[in-house]
Amino acid sequence: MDLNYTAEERAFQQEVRAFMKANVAPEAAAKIAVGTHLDKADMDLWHSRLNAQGYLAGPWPKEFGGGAWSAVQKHIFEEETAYHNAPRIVPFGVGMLAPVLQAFGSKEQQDYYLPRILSGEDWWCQGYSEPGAGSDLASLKTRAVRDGDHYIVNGQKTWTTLGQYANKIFCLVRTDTSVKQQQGISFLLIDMDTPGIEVRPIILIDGVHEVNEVWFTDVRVPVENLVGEENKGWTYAKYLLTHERTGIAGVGFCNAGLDALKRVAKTEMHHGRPLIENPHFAARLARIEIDLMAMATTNLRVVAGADEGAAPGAESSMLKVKGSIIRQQINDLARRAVGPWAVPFVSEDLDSNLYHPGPDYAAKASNTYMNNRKISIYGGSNEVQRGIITKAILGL
Amino acid sequence: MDLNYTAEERAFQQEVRAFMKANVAPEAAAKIAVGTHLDKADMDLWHSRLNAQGYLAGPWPKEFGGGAWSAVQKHIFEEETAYHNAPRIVPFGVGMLAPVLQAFGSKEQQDYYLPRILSGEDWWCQGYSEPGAGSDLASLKTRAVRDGDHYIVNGQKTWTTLGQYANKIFCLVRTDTSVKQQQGISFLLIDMDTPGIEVRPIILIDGVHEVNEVWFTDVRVPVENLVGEENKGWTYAKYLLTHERTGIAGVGFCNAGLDALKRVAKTEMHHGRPLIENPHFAARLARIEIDLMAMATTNLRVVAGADEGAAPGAESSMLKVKGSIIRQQINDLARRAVGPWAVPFVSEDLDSNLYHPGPDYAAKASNTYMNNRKISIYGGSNEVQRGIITKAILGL
Amino acid sequence: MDFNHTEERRMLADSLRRTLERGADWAALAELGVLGALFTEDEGGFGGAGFDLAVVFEELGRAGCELPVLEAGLAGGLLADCGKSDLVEQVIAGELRVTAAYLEPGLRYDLGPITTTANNNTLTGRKTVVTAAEDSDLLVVSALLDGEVTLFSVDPKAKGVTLHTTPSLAGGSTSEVTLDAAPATPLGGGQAQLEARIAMATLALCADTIGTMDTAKDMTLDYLRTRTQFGVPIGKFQALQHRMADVAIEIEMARSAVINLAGAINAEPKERDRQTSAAKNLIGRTALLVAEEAIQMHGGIAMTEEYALAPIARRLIAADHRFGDEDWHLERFIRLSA
Amino acid sequence: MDFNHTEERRMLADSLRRTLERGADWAALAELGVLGALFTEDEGGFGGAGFDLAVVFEELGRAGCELPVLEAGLAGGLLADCGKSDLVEQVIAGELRVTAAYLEPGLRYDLGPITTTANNNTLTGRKTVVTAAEDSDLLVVSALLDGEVTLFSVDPKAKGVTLHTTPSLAGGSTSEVTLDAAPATPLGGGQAQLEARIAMATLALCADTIGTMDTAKDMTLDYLRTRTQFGVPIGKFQALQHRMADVAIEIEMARSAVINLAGAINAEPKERDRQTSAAKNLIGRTALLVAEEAIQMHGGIAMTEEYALAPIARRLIAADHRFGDEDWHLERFIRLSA
Repeated sequence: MDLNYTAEERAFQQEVRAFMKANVAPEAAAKIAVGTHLDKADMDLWHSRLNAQGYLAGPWPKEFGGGAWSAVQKHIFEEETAYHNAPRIVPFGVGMLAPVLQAFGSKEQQDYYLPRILSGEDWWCQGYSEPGAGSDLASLKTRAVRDGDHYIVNGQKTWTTLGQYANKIFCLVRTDTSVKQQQGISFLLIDMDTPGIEVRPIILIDGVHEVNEVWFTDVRVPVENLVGEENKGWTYAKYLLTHERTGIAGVGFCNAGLDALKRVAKTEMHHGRPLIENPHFAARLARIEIDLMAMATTNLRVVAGADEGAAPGAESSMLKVKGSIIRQQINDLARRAVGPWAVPFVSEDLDSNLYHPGPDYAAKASNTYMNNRKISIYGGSNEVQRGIITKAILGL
Repeated sequence: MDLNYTAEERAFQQEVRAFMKANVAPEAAAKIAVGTHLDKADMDLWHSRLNAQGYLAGPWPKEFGGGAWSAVQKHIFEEETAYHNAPRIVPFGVGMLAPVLQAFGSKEQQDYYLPRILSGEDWWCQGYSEPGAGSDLASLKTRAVRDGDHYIVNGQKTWTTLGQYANKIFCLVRTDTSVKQQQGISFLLIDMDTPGIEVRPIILIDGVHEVNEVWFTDVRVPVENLVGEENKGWTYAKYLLTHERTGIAGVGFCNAGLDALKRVAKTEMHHGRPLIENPHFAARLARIEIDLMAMATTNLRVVAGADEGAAPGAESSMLKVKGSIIRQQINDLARRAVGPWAVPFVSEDLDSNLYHPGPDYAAKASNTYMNNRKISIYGGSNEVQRGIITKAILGL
Repeated sequence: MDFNHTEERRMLADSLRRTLERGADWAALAELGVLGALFTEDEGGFGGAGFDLAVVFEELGRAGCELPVLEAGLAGGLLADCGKSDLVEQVIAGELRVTAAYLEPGLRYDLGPITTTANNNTLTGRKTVVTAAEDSDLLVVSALLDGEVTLFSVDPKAKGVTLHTTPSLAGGSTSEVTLDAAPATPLGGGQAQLEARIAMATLALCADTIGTMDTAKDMTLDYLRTRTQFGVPIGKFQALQHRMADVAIEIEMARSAVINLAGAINAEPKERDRQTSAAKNLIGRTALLVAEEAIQMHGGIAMTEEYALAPIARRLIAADHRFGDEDWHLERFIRLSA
Repeated sequence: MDFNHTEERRMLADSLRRTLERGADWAALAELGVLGALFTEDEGGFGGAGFDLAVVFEELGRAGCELPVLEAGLAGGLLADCGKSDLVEQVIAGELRVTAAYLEPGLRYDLGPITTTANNNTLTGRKTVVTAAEDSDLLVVSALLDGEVTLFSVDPKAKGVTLHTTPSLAGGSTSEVTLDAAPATPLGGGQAQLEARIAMATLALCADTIGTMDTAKDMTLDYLRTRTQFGVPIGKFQALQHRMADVAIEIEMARSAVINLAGAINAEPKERDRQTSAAKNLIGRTALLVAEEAIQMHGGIAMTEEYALAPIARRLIAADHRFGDEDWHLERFIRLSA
């Protein structure tokens, strides 16, 4: 039992830390610190800097030019990212499509797409969710019908994050309606410029344009854009869901959020004393910190287990549930901390000409609280996760 | 909208209050104040004093010699009972069997049994629950087979409260196994002296003998002891469950418990100051008090509704759930309040030669906490109540 | 004991509900008598009791109405306290829009110590989170006059008054008001009037939140009945059923807390404030539960601006940030219970 | 980073578990080396690290063992601190039963200010909630000597020592110890040693509680799988499934808190105590949840003394009343985090 990183891991941590210090753009860090959304230029810049350093492909296998990072290395990278208020890597190409192509794509697909992901030439978005499906992802209805060398795609995808920036979308589509739901699904790569695709913004509860609907009307997709075998798409999609989810608890975000919250609570005054000295506030803060200390170690246990070959299946579900709760509690307390300043509610997209009248740290407290209610919903709601735990861990 | 009692109700309240002051035995009140169980003599004494005053039959209809109390009057009586640390009326005869006999019993049964209930000549206990049934009461298996002028009863009842003192038991028994569960059940009155009946104590988690198992082996019960019609027993049992449950929230107990808790918290010291001044303790106390203030009014709303003719069906379920939670929270906080004194764990039945080394108010804190975990289980667990709310109020 | 509203109040509630369903403007509310219901007969209205407020604001919350009725009651009430019956009359008629500016930066939810100061019938200072100031004809402003809190009326369009306005989390608008030797008319009144009227406004907000929670609950129940997942309506999932049962229970408890407060709103200040804090604390806890459960049970759709739950959820959260939050009131309840 | 226990610790845990399943007495534990595992090599043992305690006590809790191993570690550790290696040797061999008497009435969970006073090698005062004193050969007692907290050994059978013994909520026995000029031998040592050993004992109790929670959870899962209601195993009811999922999650978090504490138990006092308070607070909250949910999901059967859950549930509740409860540790965590 040893709770410390190995010498190699500490060296890696130092290297990442030095990179972060030298490369995180102060403007982006300032936005992240207060919860302002990044714009495309911020994300592109970070993507290219990470790529130049080789970090973008860090988790990729060596045969694809990656760094074959261990789960601990990935964890360290995520930790440092959050600690330095660095941007998150936009995950759809690098972290989601690439592993699928590496495992199931053809040599041609790998050779063509993987370099373009790293270079940023392609910006991928994800076409999984559909309006009627929700947690029941496999009930998807978007059809792809073979027509010579093409599939003809019709249907609608939703919750397509940052789809407004994407030139490519990977989609789950139904290619066989005669079989059970999970069968008959295929994994298609689609060019967003193809005629018949329409992207419509969805404005979220904090007034921000972050996700989209994507409509497909007779969209012709070349058959060579099929990944793996027809009707096996569900297997490929599940591969991602049961694999490599060590970052799911969001410990880094929680640590950064809690640090920021403490600074706010030392500044805000309550009955003439710093808020952090108020016993009721301090009790809320302390309970969250104690929970977070325990969750961080739980996360490390799963990370270390992954490096020993244990597949973090249902343990990921535990981290997802508890991680989302703690993160949302931090957001909740951050909103409480700013008191009446939580009332002015300025959305950077809808009210871009307005500024929040309170202190900088208060500007996005309500927005972030409202926006992050999504964490316990997306990627399999906490209810779905509890169902997984029930079956896989409790055996009920 | 008027939150005050009417002049008549206030007069009744004054009358009950005067009665309590004059009649509650100080020894019994002292036991109740600290959570010690009453013995049979305490209960018998209270029964006879209530009967002498006419309060025992207070809620009964006038034609049976009762006072035809309104729901508000019943509520006032329960409030004063709790406030004065008076014993609760043992409900099985007066409050449970009597209304069934009054509604469904024969003239002979009414004439014979009702006076004996009031006089205390008969001590009734309840034979509803069975070991395998739990919340699924209707799955009961105790059989009663007709044999000439008798039923032959075989089976087992459990959770029979104070059955060790009873000379009579009213039972739900299965008289027809060929029909659906709720049908085929009959309501039988059985003499505890009948050969073939065995009462076995169940010792509870706080070491107290409060409930029993009752075993029936070829017990012969005269057919005239059937209440109402054969196979209609479920209807009679349900009549009680959907009727007259305004006291279910236990507001009186909660008020008395909270008052006692405040006195303890003013006496116990924490870091050299009265515990009640500790902000964390005070916060727990205040939240419970605020909840209780709201529950008390919710209870009154249901009580007042009952007097206007509204049948408090699923509203009773809300009161049961919230009432049990608040009462258990008070017990929990009372246990916390006594600190290390909660560790010495003396059961009056198992360790009757021992006394608790701490202050009087600490002697039963753990026992009461453990014992009252039952409140959210018995009489339809909180899970069953939520199911009722789901169907009857939410329409899901 | 009687938990039924009077016939008059029930009728007002019914017609207010119907009017709001059609979409009401300020004139319609005034015409309906909603503004008059906020004031006693002595003040020129025909209501003004705790249960008048409870009935009116529950409907406004249920409909998600963003018109500044609460502000009319609060600022208008202060005008009434100062004997400005002519102005109150205009408020009731819907002709004069008023709001109160009493909160200052750095004080969190405390009413003092304020620093805005009166000098030769001008005010200098800064007031924060002033609801609906932008649309108001008159601000009732608290300021120090010879060291005592005193109320003043200020024309928001006057020189020396600067409004910085943004949307409010609750809906409507909220403003920072900067006063730089702004012309002001002394009204009289002071801390005691302000505290009493804030208690009444807190009751109004609590009642509003009850209506808002009812709507959130009803929308969620509708969604649970119609949304299917894995082939069945999600309302058939027992885990959700039991959570909704708890939501329903807590709303009923909160409703009772508002009844308690409405009955105590004219009690002596200590008891009034103790009941106010009890109700506001419980409302704060319950509104959070209802907002978060409504969003979670809806799932993704609840996160979108397009779906009608978004402003309702924000309104529930925003309520905790006005007139003192859950913890602020818990502390005060503890203090007043000692 | 490595979250696996050493081979030696795993072997000890395995054989301890098997031994406890057969039903172990004090001699069997001593023979197995369980008592030696509580002490470092310097002290005459072969363990004594945080993770030695974690491994041993998790098994003791899992089995519901009521033997006073924790007391041997606490009092024996104090003897070791005072250089009484001959006594420690006897403790490890299982020949000398010891417990510590340090808590006094009226102090709640605080270690001071105590009033028991030493005078000419006698002690006078009152110690409370002393676990297993009845079966002990030697008490390690804290008392004031020239105003300083000092440790003494006291023979519980000596004149001037009165034990008032009752069952403990945790199982086993607990005593009030009255000292009336009771003969005592000064050991040296004082407040710092006491605090360090109490921190270690708190770790032991936390680990014990993890094992106890595991048992409560396993029993509940077994019950959910086998108990049928309305024709199906109650474990098929989704409302219970989701609550059990939360129980399982919280136990894993609490397990991590104990790992954190085991890793920090030899840190400097402030960090050690901060981690101790973090773990004990979380264990307190989690044990309450697990005990209450285990009882509720079992239903009536859980309320009976006959069914095996009763002592387990009591043990979980009792843990919060030793070495400081949830709130006491929350306060200390806040203080030490500032």
